[in-house]
Amino acid sequence: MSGRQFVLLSLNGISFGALLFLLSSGFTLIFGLMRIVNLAHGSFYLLGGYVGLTLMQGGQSFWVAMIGGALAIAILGFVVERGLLLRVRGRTMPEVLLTVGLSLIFADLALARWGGDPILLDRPSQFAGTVELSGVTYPEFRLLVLGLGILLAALMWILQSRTRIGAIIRAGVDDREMVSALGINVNAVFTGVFVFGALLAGMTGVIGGVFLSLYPGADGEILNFALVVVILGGLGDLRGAIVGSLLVGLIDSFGRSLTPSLSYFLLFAPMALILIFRPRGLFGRATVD
Amino acid sequence: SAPGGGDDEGGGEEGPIKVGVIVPTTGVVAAAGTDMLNGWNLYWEINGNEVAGRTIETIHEDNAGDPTTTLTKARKLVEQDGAAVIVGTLLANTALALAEYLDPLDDVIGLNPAGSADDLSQRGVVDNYVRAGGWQSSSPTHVAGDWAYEQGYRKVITLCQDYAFGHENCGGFTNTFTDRGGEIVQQLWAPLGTPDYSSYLSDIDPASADAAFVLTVGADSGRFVKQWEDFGLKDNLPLIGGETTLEQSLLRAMGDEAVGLQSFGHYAEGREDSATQEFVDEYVDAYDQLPSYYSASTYTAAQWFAETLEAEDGDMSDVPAFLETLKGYQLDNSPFGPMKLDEHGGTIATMYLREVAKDEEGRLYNQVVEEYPEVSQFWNYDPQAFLEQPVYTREYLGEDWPESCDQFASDCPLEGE
Amino acid sequence: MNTLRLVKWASLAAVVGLTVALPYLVSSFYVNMATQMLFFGLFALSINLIAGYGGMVTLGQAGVLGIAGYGLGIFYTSYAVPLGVSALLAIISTILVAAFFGLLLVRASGVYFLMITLAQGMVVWGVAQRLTTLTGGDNGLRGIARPPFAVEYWSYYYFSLAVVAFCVFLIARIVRSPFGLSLKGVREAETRMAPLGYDVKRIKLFAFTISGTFAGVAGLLLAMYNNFFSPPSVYVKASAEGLLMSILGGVGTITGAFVGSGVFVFVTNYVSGYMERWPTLLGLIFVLTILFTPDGVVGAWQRLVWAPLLRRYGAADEAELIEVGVGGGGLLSDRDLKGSKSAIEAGSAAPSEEPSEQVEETRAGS
Amino acid sequence: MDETPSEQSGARPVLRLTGVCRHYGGLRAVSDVSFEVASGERRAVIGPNGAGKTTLFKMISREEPTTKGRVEFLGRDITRMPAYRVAKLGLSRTYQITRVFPALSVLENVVLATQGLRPGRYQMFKAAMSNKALVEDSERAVEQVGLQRVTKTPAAELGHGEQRQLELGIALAQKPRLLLLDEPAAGLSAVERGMMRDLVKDLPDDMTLLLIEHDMELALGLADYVTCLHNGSQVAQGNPEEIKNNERVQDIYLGRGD
Amino acid sequence: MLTVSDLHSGYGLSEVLNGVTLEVPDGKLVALLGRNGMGKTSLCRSIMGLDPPAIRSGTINYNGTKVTNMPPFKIARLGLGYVPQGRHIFGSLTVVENLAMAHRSPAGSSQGEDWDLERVWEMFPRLAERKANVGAQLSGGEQQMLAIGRALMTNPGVLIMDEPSEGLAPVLVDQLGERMQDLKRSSLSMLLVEQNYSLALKLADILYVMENGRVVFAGSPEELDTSEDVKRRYLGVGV
Ligand SMILES: Nc1ncnc2c1ncn2[C@@H]1O[C@H](COP(=O)(O)OP(=O)(O)OP(=O)(O)O)[C@@H](O)[C@H]1O
Ligand SMILES: Nc1ncnc2c1ncn2[C@@H]1O[C@H](COP(=O)(O)OP(=O)(O)OP(=O)(O)O)[C@@H](O)[C@H]1O
Ligand SMILES: [Mg+2]
Ligand SMILES: [Mg+2]
Repeated sequence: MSGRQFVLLSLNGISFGALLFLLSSGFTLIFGLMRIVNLAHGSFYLLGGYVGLTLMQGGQSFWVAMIGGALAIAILGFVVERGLLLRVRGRTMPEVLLTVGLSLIFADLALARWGGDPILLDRPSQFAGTVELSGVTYPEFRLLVLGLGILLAALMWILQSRTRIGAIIRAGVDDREMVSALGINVNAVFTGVFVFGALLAGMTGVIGGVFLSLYPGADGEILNFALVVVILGGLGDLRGAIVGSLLVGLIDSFGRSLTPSLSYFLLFAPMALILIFRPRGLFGRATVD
Repeated sequence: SAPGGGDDEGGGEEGPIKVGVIVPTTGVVAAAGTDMLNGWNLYWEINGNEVAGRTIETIHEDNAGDPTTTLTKARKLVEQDGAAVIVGTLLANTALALAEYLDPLDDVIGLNPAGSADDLSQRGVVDNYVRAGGWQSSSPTHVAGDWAYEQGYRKVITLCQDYAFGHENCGGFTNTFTDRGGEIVQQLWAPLGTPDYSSYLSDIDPASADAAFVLTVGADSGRFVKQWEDFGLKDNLPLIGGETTLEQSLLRAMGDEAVGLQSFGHYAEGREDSATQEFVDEYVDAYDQLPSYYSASTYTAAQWFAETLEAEDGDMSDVPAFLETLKGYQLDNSPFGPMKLDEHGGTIATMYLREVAKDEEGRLYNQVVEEYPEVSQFWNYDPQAFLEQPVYTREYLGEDWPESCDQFASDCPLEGE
Repeated sequence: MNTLRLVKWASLAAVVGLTVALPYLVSSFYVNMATQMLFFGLFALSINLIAGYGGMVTLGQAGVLGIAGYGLGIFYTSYAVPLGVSALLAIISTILVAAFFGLLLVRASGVYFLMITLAQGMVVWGVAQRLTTLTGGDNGLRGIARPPFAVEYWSYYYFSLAVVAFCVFLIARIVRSPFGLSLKGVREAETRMAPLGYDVKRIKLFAFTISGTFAGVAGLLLAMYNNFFSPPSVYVKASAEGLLMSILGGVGTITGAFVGSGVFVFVTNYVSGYMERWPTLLGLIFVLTILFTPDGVVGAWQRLVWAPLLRRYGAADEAELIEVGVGGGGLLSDRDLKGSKSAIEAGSAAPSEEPSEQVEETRAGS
Repeated sequence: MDETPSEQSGARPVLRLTGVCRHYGGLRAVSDVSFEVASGERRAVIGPNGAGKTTLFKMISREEPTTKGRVEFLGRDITRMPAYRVAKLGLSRTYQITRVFPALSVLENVVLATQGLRPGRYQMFKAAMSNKALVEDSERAVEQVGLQRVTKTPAAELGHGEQRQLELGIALAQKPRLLLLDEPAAGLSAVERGMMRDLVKDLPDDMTLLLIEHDMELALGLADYVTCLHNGSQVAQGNPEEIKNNERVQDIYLGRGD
Repeated sequence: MLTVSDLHSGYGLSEVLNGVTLEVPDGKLVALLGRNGMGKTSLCRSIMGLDPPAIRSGTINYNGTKVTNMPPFKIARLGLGYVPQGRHIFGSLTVVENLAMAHRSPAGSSQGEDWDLERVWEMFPRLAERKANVGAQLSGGEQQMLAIGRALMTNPGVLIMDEPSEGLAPVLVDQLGERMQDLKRSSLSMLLVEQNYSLALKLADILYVMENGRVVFAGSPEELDTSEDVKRRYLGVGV
């Protein structure tokens, strides 16, 4: 492998990893802390992207589209959480299955509204060019995604270590009833977390629309990645999400290049292995479940 | 005695003819499926749905791009609705499933406008499943391989989608290109739904080859084309695209990164012939977008069927006879250009070298650079010898075949070397 | 009370009668739908067996089904082994693969179980896509035959009916057997089982293998029905649909699986012809079921129709049993998968002693 | 005073612990505990909270690995044996924190326990509840702990005290050689406590009993012999009288109040 | 002051509280006794607004606010602290997290000093040694201490304790008794459910005895200790 290729593959892996982190940080929050395997997270991503598309078609900039996509999905998340998930709160399987049902509906409605053509969103004009990095041509936008990933990681780190929220949510998973008997509005906290996760998914959808394009089926594909990230890293762990994202990004990038014929297994084989030898992922803690 | 309720007959001599159209309008390939449905409907809207005194009743069923659903829907159309004709489907695997279902039926006619699997007109012909407006995956790329050599390219990198359609496309290119003496210096395979092409692109060293042959489909195409430019390859390495990498339904979502790229296909919406342009204009009027080859294929299938029916005076009661007429029919003015079938049921049609351009309204379209009329599915090989080879797969791309000139029907390129 | 019994038996007889006479009553289209309902029901039931009774929810069962489907196709079409022998070999392969998958699963539970099965399903799908020479890749395998005595749609219906009925008979016995009870024990309190003398890993392994075997039978029926087998049949979506069917009808019940598959087949075969947005409808049905009748159509029927009837006719005891939901499984009912809700009610922090042990065990094992 | 009864009699002990340790990181939850329990003996294990009593039980029942030392049951080394095999040798236990099968009925809970030790437990073709002998045995155990009125009630719907009774019923149904009871009377009212005492008193003579209990009246009333743990180590043992008067035990455990 | 009047609640079809009336005056310790399954826990849960059991009728008042059918977190914020039967500590949180997340400043102008970690450590030194362990790793008694500490961290005005001495070593039960005396002195009201008769008798200002979802006795410790009949029939003590 040439040096140039190595640099390229690494950059690709890392920037793709950053995109995955943007998505899976919200996923890991919901999945890890609330124990909701939100299989509609991919739909949130795709719908966020489509909302961004509509905004951009209406002449708005990428940035407005990104914020709009995020907010729209936050609202959707609120409705889903309050209207549906709240009714089955605390029952793991109904929660998972409900989100499966929702993902079917969302996918079909998105198809009805936005059609099936794959659509690549325009890059923000400020980051439309390419840069030369040690002899390699590289798109600026990917570096932007990397930056956003780092920013979000820092933000979440502060959020997690400076507030009681994390502990409250984990306590809520252990024994929701008891949390409320301590005077904490556990439903509000859960809704907040869910909405925040949805917001991140919606935002990532718009970014992903530039990075990967939007099309029916993108929801499932990206969800697979998020699942693998969270499982590799360990549930509900921020470090896990960071390391998992990078790892998946790099495995994907180098794996496709080095062993293209195994690319179908690239994602799932390491995941199965990790689960067998470290059933709780790389950073998974011994939690009660 | 065999139990069962009655079918109501939808073919025969008189009364309405029921036609079942199976195309995906949900699922991952819904967009192209919708184009197909539009093309079909457009024909009847323009020409009226009465042919030789018989009304054509269309019943659409969605197969979501899934082979098993295709079977389910075919059963429903034939057994429940009494369809005498089945039109569809889009993806090769669904077309193969449909072929499997149609094979034992002797009173149902299948029209195959888009299922391009080579074997449907080569080693696995199903008599009553007729390519009408359809094509073979490897037909355009046979031309492409030959052309690439003509251009003076000697070393080519191929990057194709890793499934049957991709294998057949790549096989076509590889076979003819290597016959001429070209060399495939690198073969890359990307699975369907590759989110990020950068890994493959970083593998490509522009200095190591004269050109790259690329075949992608669906959403992968958009990502590929964008990244091709992003990683600085557009200006450094000539790209030879396959039909689906730069076809109209995908161009709708692409930008300047696609302009100027060349590809081979059996359809070009920019073809200046009136048959094509009339179709394009009508389609734009009706659906406010340029028609893709998917739209053209069902439009042509409708035309093909209608004209056959006309020729048979509206009589479908003798299915074998009807099939014979159908297969023998020659279209001189389809949106694809002239089109007919060979004795195996393979489409003989014009192939185009196309280049993406932008029209006054800012829409991207494929304009014709070069036409290759009457291209046979066997290229210029001897059909018998060709059929003795396996279908193109990842393992067999025809690189070392043929070995001698007796396996050519005409113009043996081996002699020159 | 007696009238009620009578009604019950009469309706049962009617259902059996209808099932047997079906091909004489309706057209081939509906008979074919019924055939699909049979093997999809068996598939849902196989998921029900581990998910509903064992509390282990799988999202990879279609992968197991696929081993049988592909096995049959490969042996029969590529190696020209006689159909019966091919079917047998296919089932044996399924059992082996299911057992192997099961070995990887014995230490997992809950969400982790779900994830590993998901991964397993994806691997099978990947292999099916990739090993083109064997599986035909994306194009799938064509030319799979039905048994010579069951080629017609109606004879194939009877054939499927016989096979599925036999499997249902077996499953009905299994869930009531000591093994079935142990399986419920694992669902309710996995770590309590070993100290009672049960080898939990063995139970899980058996359960997964047995359920896989039934999924395999469903796979054979599916492949022969279509004369065709291809990757979408083993994709995660197919697994999720199986789960959906078993939940739609009612987890932990046998009739439920068939009611669920019936609704599913009806929507995908019939409704989809009249309604463009049928996937939305399917999703809606699914969501509404989970929200409003967590015990599925069958459960709702029992609670809302049957129990009041019983009560009205003086069988209050039986009615209460239904209302309280004894033995109703309850994957989706008020209790959480691990029974933590009931643990709360019971005034116990039951699971709290477990994790450290599991971690320790894992370390010791690896 | 350091001699346990079994050592005196010379009979083969049912349970023998030799230098048993359990460490969690730096914490020595149990350290170097050795004793023998003779057949039919009723021994109480007492000690302050966090002394390591429950941990000791878990090592004996093999739910927790032993860091160091050796556990012998009926003359066999079970230190590395899987829990389910130990159970089959004749060891049952109850839990300090109730662990029953919530969605199963009381009877099913007990049947699960009864069939767990029988050869047909993985058998698949006969209905579990149609095995007369099994069900009758189970019903007897249910009666023994006084739950006959609620045999069909799901365990989740029992009150706390009833769940404690069920917990005991599950263990008794297995007719073990060695029964480990972890705070069986916790949460029981005086009446139920009395019933519990009678029940334990009436257990067959050859059933060996190891009991953790903080109710001293109950524990000392039932036990022939007492081991006291503190910070994981044995600090005293002797018959109930000796223990009651042991200053160290009073200091760390009993308190001066009573 | 906490008052419960004519409360009916039940699970599903069965009713387990058949008209309970009870009062916890300010600064008093009220003990609630009764055999297993008589509805003591159900009463506590009803007061805290926890469902099940569902309240069918009757009212619960705290300091003049009607709390019946309020969500539990609002009830708790009014100043009701709860030590549930069976501990219910958060298994995946460390001891410190268990306590810290529960901390709330006293509602209104409070009596006594604010509860914080230091005060809990002082009360249960054993917990201080296990600070960094997660709840699931604690012994039964340690969990019980944590449950009590956690309820105190909410700085309640009235503390509802459902069998807090369960699983505690005798010496700790004594200490707990002393601490409750202290708390009473700091004018915290308490509702104590107990099986330990002598402890209840020693601490309580007022005693209630429940039988089958009804209050069958209410009175002072002296009155109860002299009603042999009540003791024998409903408590089984002194038999
Ligand atoms: N998994 C674990 N990790 C770390 N420490 C643990 C673990 N399990 C138990 N401990 C600690 O080991 C000590 C002994 O616990 P154990 O449960 O044996 O006490 P015990 O004697 O039964 O006390 P109690 O009377 O309160 O039930 C406790 O301090 C406990 O915190
Ligand atoms: N979740 C439940 N579902 C149905 N019935 C229940 C439930 N919880 C308790 N019960 C019933 O309610 C009655 C009262 O139970 P409760 O727990 O309130 O009693 P208690 O007085 O607290 O008993 P203990 O001293 O054992 O804790 C019992 O008969 C019990 O069977
Ligand atoms: Mg203990
Ligand atoms: Mg209670």
